[in-house]
Amino acid sequence: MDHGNADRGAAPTMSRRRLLQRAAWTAGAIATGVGSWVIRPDWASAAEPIKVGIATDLTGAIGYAGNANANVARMLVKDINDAGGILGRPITLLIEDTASNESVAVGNVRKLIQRDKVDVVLGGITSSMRNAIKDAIVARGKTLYIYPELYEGGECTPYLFCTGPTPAQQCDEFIPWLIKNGAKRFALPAANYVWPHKLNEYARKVIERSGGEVIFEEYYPLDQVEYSATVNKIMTNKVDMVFTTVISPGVGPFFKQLYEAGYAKRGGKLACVYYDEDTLNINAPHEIEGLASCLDYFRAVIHDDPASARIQAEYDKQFPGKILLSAGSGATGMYRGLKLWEAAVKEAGNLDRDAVAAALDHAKISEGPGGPAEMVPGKRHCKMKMYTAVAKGGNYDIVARSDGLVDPKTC
Amino acid sequence: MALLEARGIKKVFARLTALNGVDLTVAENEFHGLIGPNGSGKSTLMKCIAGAEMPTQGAIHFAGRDITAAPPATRARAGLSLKFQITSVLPALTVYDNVLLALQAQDSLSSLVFSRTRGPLHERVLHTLEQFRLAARAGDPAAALSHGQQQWLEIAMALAPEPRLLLLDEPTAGMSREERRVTGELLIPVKRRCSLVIVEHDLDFIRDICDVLTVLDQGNVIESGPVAQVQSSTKVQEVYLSRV
Amino acid sequence: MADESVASSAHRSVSRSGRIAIIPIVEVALLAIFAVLPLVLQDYLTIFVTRVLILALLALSFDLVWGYAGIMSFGQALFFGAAGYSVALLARDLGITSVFIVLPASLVIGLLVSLALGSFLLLGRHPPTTIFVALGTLTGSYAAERLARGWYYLGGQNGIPSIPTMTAGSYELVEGPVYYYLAFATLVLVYLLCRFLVRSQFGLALAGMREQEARIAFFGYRVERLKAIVFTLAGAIAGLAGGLYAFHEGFVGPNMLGVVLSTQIVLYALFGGVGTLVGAVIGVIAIEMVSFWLADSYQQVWPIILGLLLLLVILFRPTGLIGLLVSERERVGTFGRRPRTLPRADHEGQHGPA
Amino acid sequence: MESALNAIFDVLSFGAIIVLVVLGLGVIASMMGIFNFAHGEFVLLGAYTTYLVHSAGLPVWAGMLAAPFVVAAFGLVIERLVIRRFYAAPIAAMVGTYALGLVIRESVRGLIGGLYLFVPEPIVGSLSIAGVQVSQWRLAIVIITALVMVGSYLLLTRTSFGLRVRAALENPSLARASGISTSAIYAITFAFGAALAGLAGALVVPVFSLFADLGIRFLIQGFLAVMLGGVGTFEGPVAGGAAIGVMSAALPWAVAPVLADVLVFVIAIVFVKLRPGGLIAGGRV
Repeated sequence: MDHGNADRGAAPTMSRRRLLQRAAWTAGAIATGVGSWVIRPDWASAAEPIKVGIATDLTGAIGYAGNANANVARMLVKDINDAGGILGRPITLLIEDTASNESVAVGNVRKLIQRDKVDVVLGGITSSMRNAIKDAIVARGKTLYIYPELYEGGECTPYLFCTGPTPAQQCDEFIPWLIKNGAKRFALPAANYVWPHKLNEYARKVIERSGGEVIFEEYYPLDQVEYSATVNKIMTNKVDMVFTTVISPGVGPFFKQLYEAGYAKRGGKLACVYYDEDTLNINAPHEIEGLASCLDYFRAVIHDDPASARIQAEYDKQFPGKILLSAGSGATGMYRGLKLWEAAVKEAGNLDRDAVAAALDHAKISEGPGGPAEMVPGKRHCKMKMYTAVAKGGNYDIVARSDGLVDPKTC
Repeated sequence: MALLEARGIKKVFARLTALNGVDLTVAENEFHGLIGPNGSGKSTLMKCIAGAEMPTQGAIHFAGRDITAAPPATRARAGLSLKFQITSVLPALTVYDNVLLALQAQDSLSSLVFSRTRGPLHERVLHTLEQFRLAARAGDPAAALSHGQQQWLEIAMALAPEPRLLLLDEPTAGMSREERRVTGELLIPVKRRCSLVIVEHDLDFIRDICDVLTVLDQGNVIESGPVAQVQSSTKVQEVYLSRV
Repeated sequence: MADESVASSAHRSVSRSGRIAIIPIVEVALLAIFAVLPLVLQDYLTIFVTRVLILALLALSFDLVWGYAGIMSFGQALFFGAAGYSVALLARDLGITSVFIVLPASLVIGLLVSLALGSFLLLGRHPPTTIFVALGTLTGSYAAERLARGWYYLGGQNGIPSIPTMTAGSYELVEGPVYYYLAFATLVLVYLLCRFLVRSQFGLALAGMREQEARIAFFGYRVERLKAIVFTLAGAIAGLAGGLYAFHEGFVGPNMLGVVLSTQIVLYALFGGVGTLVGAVIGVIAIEMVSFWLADSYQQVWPIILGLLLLLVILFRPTGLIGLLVSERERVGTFGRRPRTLPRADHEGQHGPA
Repeated sequence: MESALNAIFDVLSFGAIIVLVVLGLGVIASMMGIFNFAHGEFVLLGAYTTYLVHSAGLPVWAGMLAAPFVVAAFGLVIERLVIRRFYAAPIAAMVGTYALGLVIRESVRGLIGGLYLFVPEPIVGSLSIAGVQVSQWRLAIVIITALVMVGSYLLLTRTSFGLRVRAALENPSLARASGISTSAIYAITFAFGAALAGLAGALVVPVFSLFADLGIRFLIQGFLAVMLGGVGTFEGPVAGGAAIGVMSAALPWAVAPVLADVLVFVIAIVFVKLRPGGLIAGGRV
């Protein structure tokens, strides 16, 4: 989910390099502790190590998402190194903090490219972050870049591969399911940045095609915490499905005000395509009872996919604590990105950018969180299984699954 | 026509009437003393004339122009200069720079930026410093001067732009007897060049240098005229005996 | 080029020699170090230092308004960001990337925006209090940031990415040593301009305004006009820095306009020591360098250390780092060049002025 | 009709929240001349105290009672160590307290791991008055804010302690001459302002949930409210806070929310420019 540049307008953000940067003490999540950003393979080998760069928000408002990405990268690199590395060469993992601030991020990414000379960069969560660092990596840095987060689609830069869900994957089966389950009059309250604008544009087409009706579509500053006007518009217009992309810190107060206005009591339903395990604890369970979401992975998927169960177990063992393996944070996209890249390097046989990019263009992986994934040739986006889940008593139940791999339909 | 004409000046602060319709006339080259017990409105009147305060009622004309509501900068450029009651020299700047600051005030912006008048004014600064016996302290920061010397510096600064009317608010406050005497001497040559309105408690200091006196009491003028006439007026003695 | 104070020339009886001026030495030292730095540093470090130089330019603009004119402005980032956004739009929509258009354009935009905000805040019947100007500029910067976040044409939350490389004719000024020297030359040029200004008689007027604003109006200074002029000049410098920054980083975002950068610049300048020009530059260099090394390993703790450091400086060392080296007397400085030939005072009689 | 009533209540409740947050800031800024940039962080500390008490298993309202006292104690320590040195330098106070706010904000962000944490409200659910669905907790906030305002006003104007406080703040030298220990009064007044901030943080955390930038979120609005209302009196910031709160909540009804958001600040600063004394002039600016 493109959380938008999480530095709330009102809440000034500060870049790490800058004077006032924000820090998130991830409670015990990162086993390697604060200092060691470079994780070298524990076996010395004659072959020169392959260098993988991760640029993600370890600090700042969405530190919890960035750290999930970093954890997945650590877990996978350890597995790959334990299995003998790629092409007989060990992998060195270099993690840099993008600190929810583009100016800092650009500086740090340059470090990965020019100082560490990494072979690939994975990372960036918000779209504003991707926009800021993609030039430094792909154009000026001449390096491969994999963007793991769900986003608005349309990123068609060569050598830039996206492994997170697109609006098509999150709406094509999800909205018809909502309408089949009684949704008719839709409201689209949204945070005012590019992901909600593009997602709503796509969702509106699917809603109208499937027989639904959009009553109103409205955009708010990212840190607006007062939604009385919106709630009133929902109640007076008899809206029965609030399909929202408002993000924190606004989403908590919005759902609370909606609940207190009696929306749920009169049968109104909620849908939010970035809601996952991370966002469950923003509201009291009764305030978001029945909220539907559609992502490439939920914890509940471990009951019907053994591979997902194994991956989730391994993650929980290595990283107990508040930083979860969730789809909304891009952690599952990071898993797919790294594995697809590994397959591509094995097929290409070397680390040359063009060879790896050509192999990555049609790479496939048989297992991952939420099931297998395949790159769509020529589109630099990837097909994956999608799951529709509904919040019940503070947890998610899977209520529908895509029968095959859903096409990203972008670029 | 008089240099300064203040007519019907009224000044009310919330419930306190500081000035209750005061008239004041100052002729060219006239040394005009303003006396009266504490709280009689002397300083308020000075501030209204200088532009530090706006009168609630009444009009002030200076050299024929109505300056009742003019901002201080316009009044200064019209030739009116003020020395505050509390010394406000610039402590961190040198004595020399303090005087230069006053002298260059009305130069054009471009001449300031390119320091064109720095050279020509140097002469006048030295002359002013000598006139006020501060030449020896030119390079010292103003803060290093004695209290009396700071008062002289401030008078020098007020006189530097060669005003037509100088307003002096208790120039000898806090001065020693000797310093008062010297201040009196310093002011004598000023008479040739500009007129003076001076607020002062030291009556014999006033008597020495002023030609005309105006006595204020609780915001009203009770006597105004040549020094001799005012001195002999019974009303003035009555006020001074009962109030002071 | 040390200017000994006027007195020692005006009057021998009070000799002031023997006190070497420290600030010029610091200035020359910094000039020398930063002139050769790119030859020594790796590329990505050169790029990092280029950013520091651009921020130093922004800190200079704050030092002018607060250190010299007594205007507490929390809005310098507003002019920095406004110019950055404007040149980014010029590049995106009109394809203009020539340095000969971009830099003057960013200067002019910084000037216009600060003129508008300056005249609104500073001019008018009631002379504004320092607090009002501080809050006015803070609100201006805050409102601009929220407008940028909300305005879709400006890229909203994402800002404007992928700004093409700046060009000079057909030559591309790519980041690295080339862009470093462009930023370095601009900083030195602007620094010298400011130095000339604050040491002129205009500088004396500013010093007077800073110390006794109400008093100097009675000498005839139009204080509001002086403030507006300095505020606008500083706004132009901030704009210039914004233009340089936009093309160096390759993108602009709401962060460039916001309250955080504005306040950060204030803290940089106070840390280095306001009212001395070189103090602001030192403040930026010191904090950015320490932040670069420290943040790598203590990156969660770093902002807290920084907050404490700044609080201590503000509490116990209001004249900043430069205050440690330089006497108060030199900090205030001298004004206007000393007249070359001096009339020998009293005993040799007065002959023509210099 | 029903939606009009609803609108009025919502605008009133958000206005009350802003007044509650601004009250402490107003007391300190308008009566002591200190513009405390760390005020937002005092609100945050109040919210964090309530969260800690709640997550320790105690009932939430206990946390809400404890918050003002904890933050008042903290305010007292800060006043003695830092604020005391800023009384003569309002600008240094601004920048110094900003640095202080940074330290507090980053520490709390570190402790809560940068997450958005939920705190339940003591009175759950909503009731309908004249057909309007009204959140009980927001109604409680409106009532508590009114009580706190009246209480503070009476404390300051009707009690001898209040008299001494106003004397000390209005004319410190005179007060000292008549035997009032102004430094103690200053410390108590600052702590009282901090307590109000702590209470505000505790009451609003169930509405907005706990996150590190909760405090700074209201900083600019708080200062505008103080300037709008007029510095120097107690009623000034209350009026200013109410105006900002009502505008922030009402404007989205009329104008696109994004525009409304910027409009609030522009209207406020233009008003302060035209009427520097603020709504309730008379205090010293």
